[in-house]
Amino acid sequence: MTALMPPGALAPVWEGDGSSRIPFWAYTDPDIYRRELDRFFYGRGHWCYVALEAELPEPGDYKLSFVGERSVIVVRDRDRSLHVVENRCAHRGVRFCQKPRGKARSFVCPYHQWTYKLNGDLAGLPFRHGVKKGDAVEGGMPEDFDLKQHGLTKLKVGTYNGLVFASLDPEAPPLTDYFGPDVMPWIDRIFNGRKLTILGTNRQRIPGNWKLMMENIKDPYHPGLLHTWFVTFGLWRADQTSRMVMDAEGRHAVMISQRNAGGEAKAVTEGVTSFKKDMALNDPRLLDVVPEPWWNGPSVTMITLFPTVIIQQQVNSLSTRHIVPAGPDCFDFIWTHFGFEDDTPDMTQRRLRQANLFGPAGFVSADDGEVIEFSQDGFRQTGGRGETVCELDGRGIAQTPHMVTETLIRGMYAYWRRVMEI
Amino acid sequence: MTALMPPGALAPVWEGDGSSRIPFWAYTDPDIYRRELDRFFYGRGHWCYVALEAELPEPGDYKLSFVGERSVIVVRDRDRSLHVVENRCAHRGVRFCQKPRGKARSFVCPYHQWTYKLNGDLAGLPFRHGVKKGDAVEGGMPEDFDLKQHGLTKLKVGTYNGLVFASLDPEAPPLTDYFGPDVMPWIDRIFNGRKLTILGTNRQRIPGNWKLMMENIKDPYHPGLLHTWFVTFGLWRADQTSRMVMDAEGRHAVMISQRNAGGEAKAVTEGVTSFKKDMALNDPRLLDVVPEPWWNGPSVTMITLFPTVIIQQQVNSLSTRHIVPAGPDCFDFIWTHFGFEDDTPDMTQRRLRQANLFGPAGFVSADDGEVIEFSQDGFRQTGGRGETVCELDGRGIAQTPHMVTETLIRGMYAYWRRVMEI
Amino acid sequence: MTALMPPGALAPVWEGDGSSRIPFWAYTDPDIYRRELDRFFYGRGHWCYVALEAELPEPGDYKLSFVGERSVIVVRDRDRSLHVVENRCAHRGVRFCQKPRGKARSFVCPYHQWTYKLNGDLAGLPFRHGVKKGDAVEGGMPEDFDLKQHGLTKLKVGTYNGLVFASLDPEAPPLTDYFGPDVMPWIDRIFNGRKLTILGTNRQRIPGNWKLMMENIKDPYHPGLLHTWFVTFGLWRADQTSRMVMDAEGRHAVMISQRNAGGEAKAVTEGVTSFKKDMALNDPRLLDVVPEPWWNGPSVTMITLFPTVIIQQQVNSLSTRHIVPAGPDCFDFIWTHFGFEDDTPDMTQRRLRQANLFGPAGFVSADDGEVIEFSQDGFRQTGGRGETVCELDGRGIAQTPHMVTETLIRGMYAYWRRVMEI
Amino acid sequence: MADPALALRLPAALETQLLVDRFNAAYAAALDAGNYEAWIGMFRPDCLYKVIPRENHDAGLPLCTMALEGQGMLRDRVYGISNTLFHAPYYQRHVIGPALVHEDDGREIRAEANYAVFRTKPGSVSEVYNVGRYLDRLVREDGNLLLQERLCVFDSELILNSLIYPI
Amino acid sequence: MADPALALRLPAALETQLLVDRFNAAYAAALDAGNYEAWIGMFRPDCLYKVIPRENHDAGLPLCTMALEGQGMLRDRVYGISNTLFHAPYYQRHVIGPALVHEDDGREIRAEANYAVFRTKPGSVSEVYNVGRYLDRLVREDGNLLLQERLCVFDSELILNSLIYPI
Amino acid sequence: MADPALALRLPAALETQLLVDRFNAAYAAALDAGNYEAWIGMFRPDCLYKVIPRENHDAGLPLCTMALEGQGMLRDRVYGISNTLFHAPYYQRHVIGPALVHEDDGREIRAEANYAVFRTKPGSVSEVYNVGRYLDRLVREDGNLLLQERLCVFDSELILNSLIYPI
Ligand code: FES
Ligand code: FES
Ligand code: FES
Ligand SMILES: [Fe+3]
Ligand SMILES: [Fe+3]
Ligand SMILES: [Fe+3]
Repeated sequence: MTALMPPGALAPVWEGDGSSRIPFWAYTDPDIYRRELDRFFYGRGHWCYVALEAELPEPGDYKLSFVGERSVIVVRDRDRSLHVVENRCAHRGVRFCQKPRGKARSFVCPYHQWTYKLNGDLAGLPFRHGVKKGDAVEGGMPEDFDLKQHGLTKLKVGTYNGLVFASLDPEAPPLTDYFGPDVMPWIDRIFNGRKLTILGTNRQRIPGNWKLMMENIKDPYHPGLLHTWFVTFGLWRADQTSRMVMDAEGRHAVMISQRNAGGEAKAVTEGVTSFKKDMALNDPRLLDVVPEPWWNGPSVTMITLFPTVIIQQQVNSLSTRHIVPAGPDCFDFIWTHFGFEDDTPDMTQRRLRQANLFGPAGFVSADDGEVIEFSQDGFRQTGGRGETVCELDGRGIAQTPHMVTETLIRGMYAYWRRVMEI
Repeated sequence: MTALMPPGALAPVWEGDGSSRIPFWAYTDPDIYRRELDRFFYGRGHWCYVALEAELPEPGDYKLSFVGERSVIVVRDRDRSLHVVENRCAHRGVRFCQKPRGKARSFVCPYHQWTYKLNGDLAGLPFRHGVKKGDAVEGGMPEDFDLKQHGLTKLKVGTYNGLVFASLDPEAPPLTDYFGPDVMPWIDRIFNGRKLTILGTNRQRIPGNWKLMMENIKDPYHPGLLHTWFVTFGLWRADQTSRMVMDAEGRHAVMISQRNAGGEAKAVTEGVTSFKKDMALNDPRLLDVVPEPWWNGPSVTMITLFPTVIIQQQVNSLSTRHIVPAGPDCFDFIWTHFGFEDDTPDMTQRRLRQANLFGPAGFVSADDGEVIEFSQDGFRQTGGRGETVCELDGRGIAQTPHMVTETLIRGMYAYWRRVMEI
Repeated sequence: MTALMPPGALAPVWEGDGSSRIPFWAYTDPDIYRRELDRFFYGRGHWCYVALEAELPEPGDYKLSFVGERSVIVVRDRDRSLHVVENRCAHRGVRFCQKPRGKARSFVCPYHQWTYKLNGDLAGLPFRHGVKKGDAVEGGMPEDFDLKQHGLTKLKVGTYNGLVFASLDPEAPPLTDYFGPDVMPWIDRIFNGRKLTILGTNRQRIPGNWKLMMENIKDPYHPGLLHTWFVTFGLWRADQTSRMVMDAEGRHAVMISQRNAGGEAKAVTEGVTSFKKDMALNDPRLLDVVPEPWWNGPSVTMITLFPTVIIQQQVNSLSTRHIVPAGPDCFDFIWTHFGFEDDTPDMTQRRLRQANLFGPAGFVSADDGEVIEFSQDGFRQTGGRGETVCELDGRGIAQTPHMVTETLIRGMYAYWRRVMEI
Repeated sequence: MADPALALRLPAALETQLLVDRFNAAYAAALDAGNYEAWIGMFRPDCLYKVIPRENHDAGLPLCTMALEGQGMLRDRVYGISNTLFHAPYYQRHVIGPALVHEDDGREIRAEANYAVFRTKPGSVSEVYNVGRYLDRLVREDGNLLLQERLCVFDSELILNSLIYPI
Repeated sequence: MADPALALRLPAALETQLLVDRFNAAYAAALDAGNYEAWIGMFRPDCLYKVIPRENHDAGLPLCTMALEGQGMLRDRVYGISNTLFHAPYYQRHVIGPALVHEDDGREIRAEANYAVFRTKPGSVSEVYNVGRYLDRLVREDGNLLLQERLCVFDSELILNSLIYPI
Repeated sequence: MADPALALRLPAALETQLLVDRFNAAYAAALDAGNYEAWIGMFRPDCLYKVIPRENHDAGLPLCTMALEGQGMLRDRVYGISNTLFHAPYYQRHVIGPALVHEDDGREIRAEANYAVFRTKPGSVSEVYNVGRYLDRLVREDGNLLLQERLCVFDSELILNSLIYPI
């Protein structure tokens, strides 16, 4: 591994063994970031989100996706199985696939036409046995050249009821073990095997460290304070019945809550400047919530599957949010909204209307991107010196039956320290 | 401190103990730059310019400014005192204030609504004592959580007749000691307590090292050579009576001179390509100079207050120029032009017309920005190897009764070497 | 020299002593890149392309060019000799010459008017002996100031039949020795002393390592596969008679071939997706090839003169391509197309029409830029871990009488390893 | 492409072109000045306003970045901009090319226009923010035009963090 | 500059302006949609289409980045784009200012217009790609305009790697 | 917004629009070609030309980046560009949207237009340099327009080092 002392930065020394004070350098240091790529995104025992099966209905369908900074191809083979291979030619490294989505019977690198099967095996290459000129043979690959040694990097593929994950670790555990028994029920609640319908994509580039987005969705403290709509209309606020769940490692989490009528309530609205007592929508269709049978109570579940994806149910809006890191201070954030095959046209329209709350322009998520950017600005301006304070509800880590807590963030950083050995 | 050997750069070794040859790496090395931030902009005993009082006339008025790379808020409290606090939330680091100017009664960070007084004290935060549910209390901050430990970074504030400076060093000396007895009279000459009128702002991003701008205004050699208007119209040239003053440390300086009739004069115009013998203005109003009583002689005083500001009187034009460093090879340069409360409309118009000489488009300063950019290009293209030669009028450092000298530059680098320990 | 361990990158250790597998870090590591600048572009015994003499017909004509990252001025003196001097003032480092082409009688740096002869000697500077005031003399340069010590950096100039090269090494060998006896005949074939006519320039910025362009033109394997026009119209394909020539060091090379009728030919078109059996031009003028007497056979010669230039004859199209490196992952690529003084108008028009095949939009070279970009993307996405496989026609290095080989690439990297001591 | 019959309809075509280009200039002026009330006033009560990635539009996927139906939703958006959405303020600058009028039946005009929007944050340089084309249905009302429908189909695959103001 | 006699010729000038601006809008729409057949159809059979660096144009040097003579060569280029030139796909977006009409003799129009082309690669931000001006000779044919000649003289000294599609 | 009475005044409005857009196109062509004599000729002798940061303009502060009164000062600026101001040469490229005409009393026209100026330095890529809007008072003189006043109110808070040529 590389030294952890970048030029001019302070040595990343984390005082004590707690996880309630996160040093700024954890968000700004380029070597820390590289180690995160190696240990989380590419590392032992981790799974990265790459697609929804519904994006690839037919044999031959492929899409480009990312595992960390690596471009990968997710493709459905003739036998309908899914492959995930790295988008990098074994000959001279070309990222050969450039069309973001399409159909393929094989992959041909344009530079010298090395040809790969959909599973990444090298099928053949021009002039491997040279070119006949009269009875002479010119060129060709060496005798000992072995096609099997020159395929594309193959990633292990894990699918679960329509979700597609990939891992560079052939020994990666089953997906269900990776998520763990505390989190799985909440995945099952949405992904119970029914067919999904893709509604579309939104993409944003957020100039902040990728962990800030994980934190944001492990932070039940902010929605009722930052987001006027949540506190005012009772979509998320501290006087609701809620639960904070995490897996045994503390890396994955689910924030679960049930909406209430909103409006004034001393304990949670007094002095909260974002609360707008008399606010009412000019067009209520923006928030025309209709409970769905499968909810079984909760109106919102925010699932963080470390390190790459957030799965959101917020009333009738459903989406996955893919985190694609791009350096210590930037990540791309790709939203895929979906519904279910048996949705009525009305329900589809409802999901689309409620989509106005989310994405880069969303009434309750545009500002998440903003505060993440300003956090990174704050870390940067000190040169990485300083620390955050995540001590709401103490300094410990525990499943928590309410939302007045930063325990999920502490849980994630405790895991982070173990894996990063910091 | 950090090692001073960035990857691939040469070790910054400064031969000898002089200051007349400045190695290029002093302008290009990122670790040198970081040390400059730590020792000058944020360091012991230094003051940084942040505003003019006239920008903040009323209680509650605030503006965003910079100390080095750090965003700070300059705000006037109810008791009319000025505070300078860092624009970074104590909770999770958010640079919370985004509107460049405005009125505030307190500062509320949007993310979780932690609320600060104008002096930076943390006034309170939501759910500090948890949320009552029935007779249970959910969450809240730990018993030992101490508001006093979680305020905004407070900077020491120094004001002098309308100038506002800030320091991260609580022990910073009085402003007048910082500037010293040689420089103070020249500050007093302009800032004698009379009220200022703000005329407006110009901003430019100059792709060069911040010190090059300090040098430029400590360099009496160039104006009569680079700037046609100066040599041709006698605004600044070597046949004038002038004085080069600096403080005891050699960090601050004043270039003082008195205009003459201009025109041909063998000693200072012969062979000077920028001198235009027959040049005359089509519209003389651009240079309709009217001496003001407070001048007491000098028609120009260029004051450099290390490391952040230049105060300029050039005939009837008055301005401060704020240096905001942005890496070793870039800085932002913010001009604030001003006049005096008792200016006649004619005088105001005169100052505005003469403003055509200055700023990013100025007849005698647009080219300063250009040569600074090309200097940095020159340093960069050698990979930081090479040195400048500042030996006009010898290699020593002294108050100097003429302008045929680079002594002020030598003075600044002698100080720089002492503080940087290089 | 600097350490070769950039923060976070793996130590550049090259396994074994071969040159058929190039580690990705050779293309991505900033310290490797800096050493390349020092040892190849600025280093002992190397020559860099800077211009064609035809660009500077008259005394006083100059153009700006680049040697590695250094801006240099190529200028023709009164005696018609050529000088190459670094575009960096000896006083304070200003890159003083900004107009890309022009006429000059001397060079004057605008900042303080230091004046240089066309050969780079410092001719004089203002106030060198101070300024007389009464009988006093103010300022001036020190007694021991020696003009001779403060000229511009002078580069050694080498010209050959219209080609202009420069070297920072005063001991650089004669150009003809540098290119060597195997390569010289192919330079002579085009540059035999006849006068050139400049047709114009094209410039592109290619986001890839500079060596990838050298490789591209040392790679006879790809043209018949990547470029439809080459394989379809028989401009370059493996069933032609061709030769791969290199100098004794393996750094320079020539790829020589003779066009054939094109069309179907099992050995070289079967399974080649870029081959278009039935393709015919709607306007044959695009490829209206007329053999020229001086060809003596070959219809194409691609000459790589390490490290900075490619000289191309492809049927009737002639050009030099100048490589200007800009970091490990980017270079600017400047095409100068030319013809000969005695070209008929028809031939000139023919060269211009065939120019549609080349340059940033060229039918057979736009895609070279693309694959270079995607190669760099591939190297980057692994963090520099991985290697290319250049083993077509074995792992050895030899002059080769056919094009089914990657031997020239292996030759270049064998030389690279010797000089880089890696 | 211009169609053969165009010449005959010239005076009418001139009027239409003037009205549409004027409208787009006024639209840009309103947004770039942050005059959102005026912006709302340029739509019909039952209007449709969508900002949609070209990627979705071309694939026939319905998801938008912003999808507002009727002036009520426009009003809710404007309230969000000024009262509920925390964001760093920024300037917008629209440069819109002359429109391409597809059809004008005397009442409704179908037209499109390419646009580029530049963003300037306080104390920063101007940057390319969002480029694309407007697909419009405009309706004449006493000599004015009002938007029945405006689709902003944008090329810019990555939004620079957030999109707060209308395009 | 507008010339004194302009006022007299106004109706004609209005028609010309409308035709040219319409044409440019349609030209942009065709290219930005990747509709290259339509693009070819906007030229005359014996047309001249050049994309040339301002550097060469100002120096009187003939070399172009793309130089196509006649619809046949345009067709060969389009075939190259779709079948022979390997490249990463990208969106183009043209924003073209109102044209400056220099002359209109009733049959042929000489005009110029400034343009900016923005490039967006899949999953990336939009960037300034190519800016310059069109120098045109347009010919009336049954109420339409067709390009006899279009010179795209571009300022952008460095092309961002490659230039695949027409400007 | 277009005003109700517009329809009635159409022919006049068309003429005004044509004149203003033509004028802006000619203005752009003159500056982008570095033809500063032509630029001076597009102003009235007692003109006012200002390049002012939007920040100052909105705050009612008078400071400009460039503030020239009368053709004499324009001439002094042009002399500065060509003879006294050392700078690296660069290309400018103006893309100006169709103008929004506010008023035309037959003699004087009040109009505004959004613009984007792109800068290209020798051997470099094109970059967004200055974006903003023109606030104009134009006067008819024998069929031509001349600028009585042009305010270039620019958004771009940070000028990319220096601003040498007029906007
Ligand atoms: S690089 Fe892919 S085939 Fe050669
Ligand atoms: S980050 Fe400021 S309140 Fe939480
Ligand atoms: S820097 Fe060149 S003369 Fe001073
Ligand atoms: Fe949120
Ligand atoms: Fe100066
Ligand atoms: Fe090639």
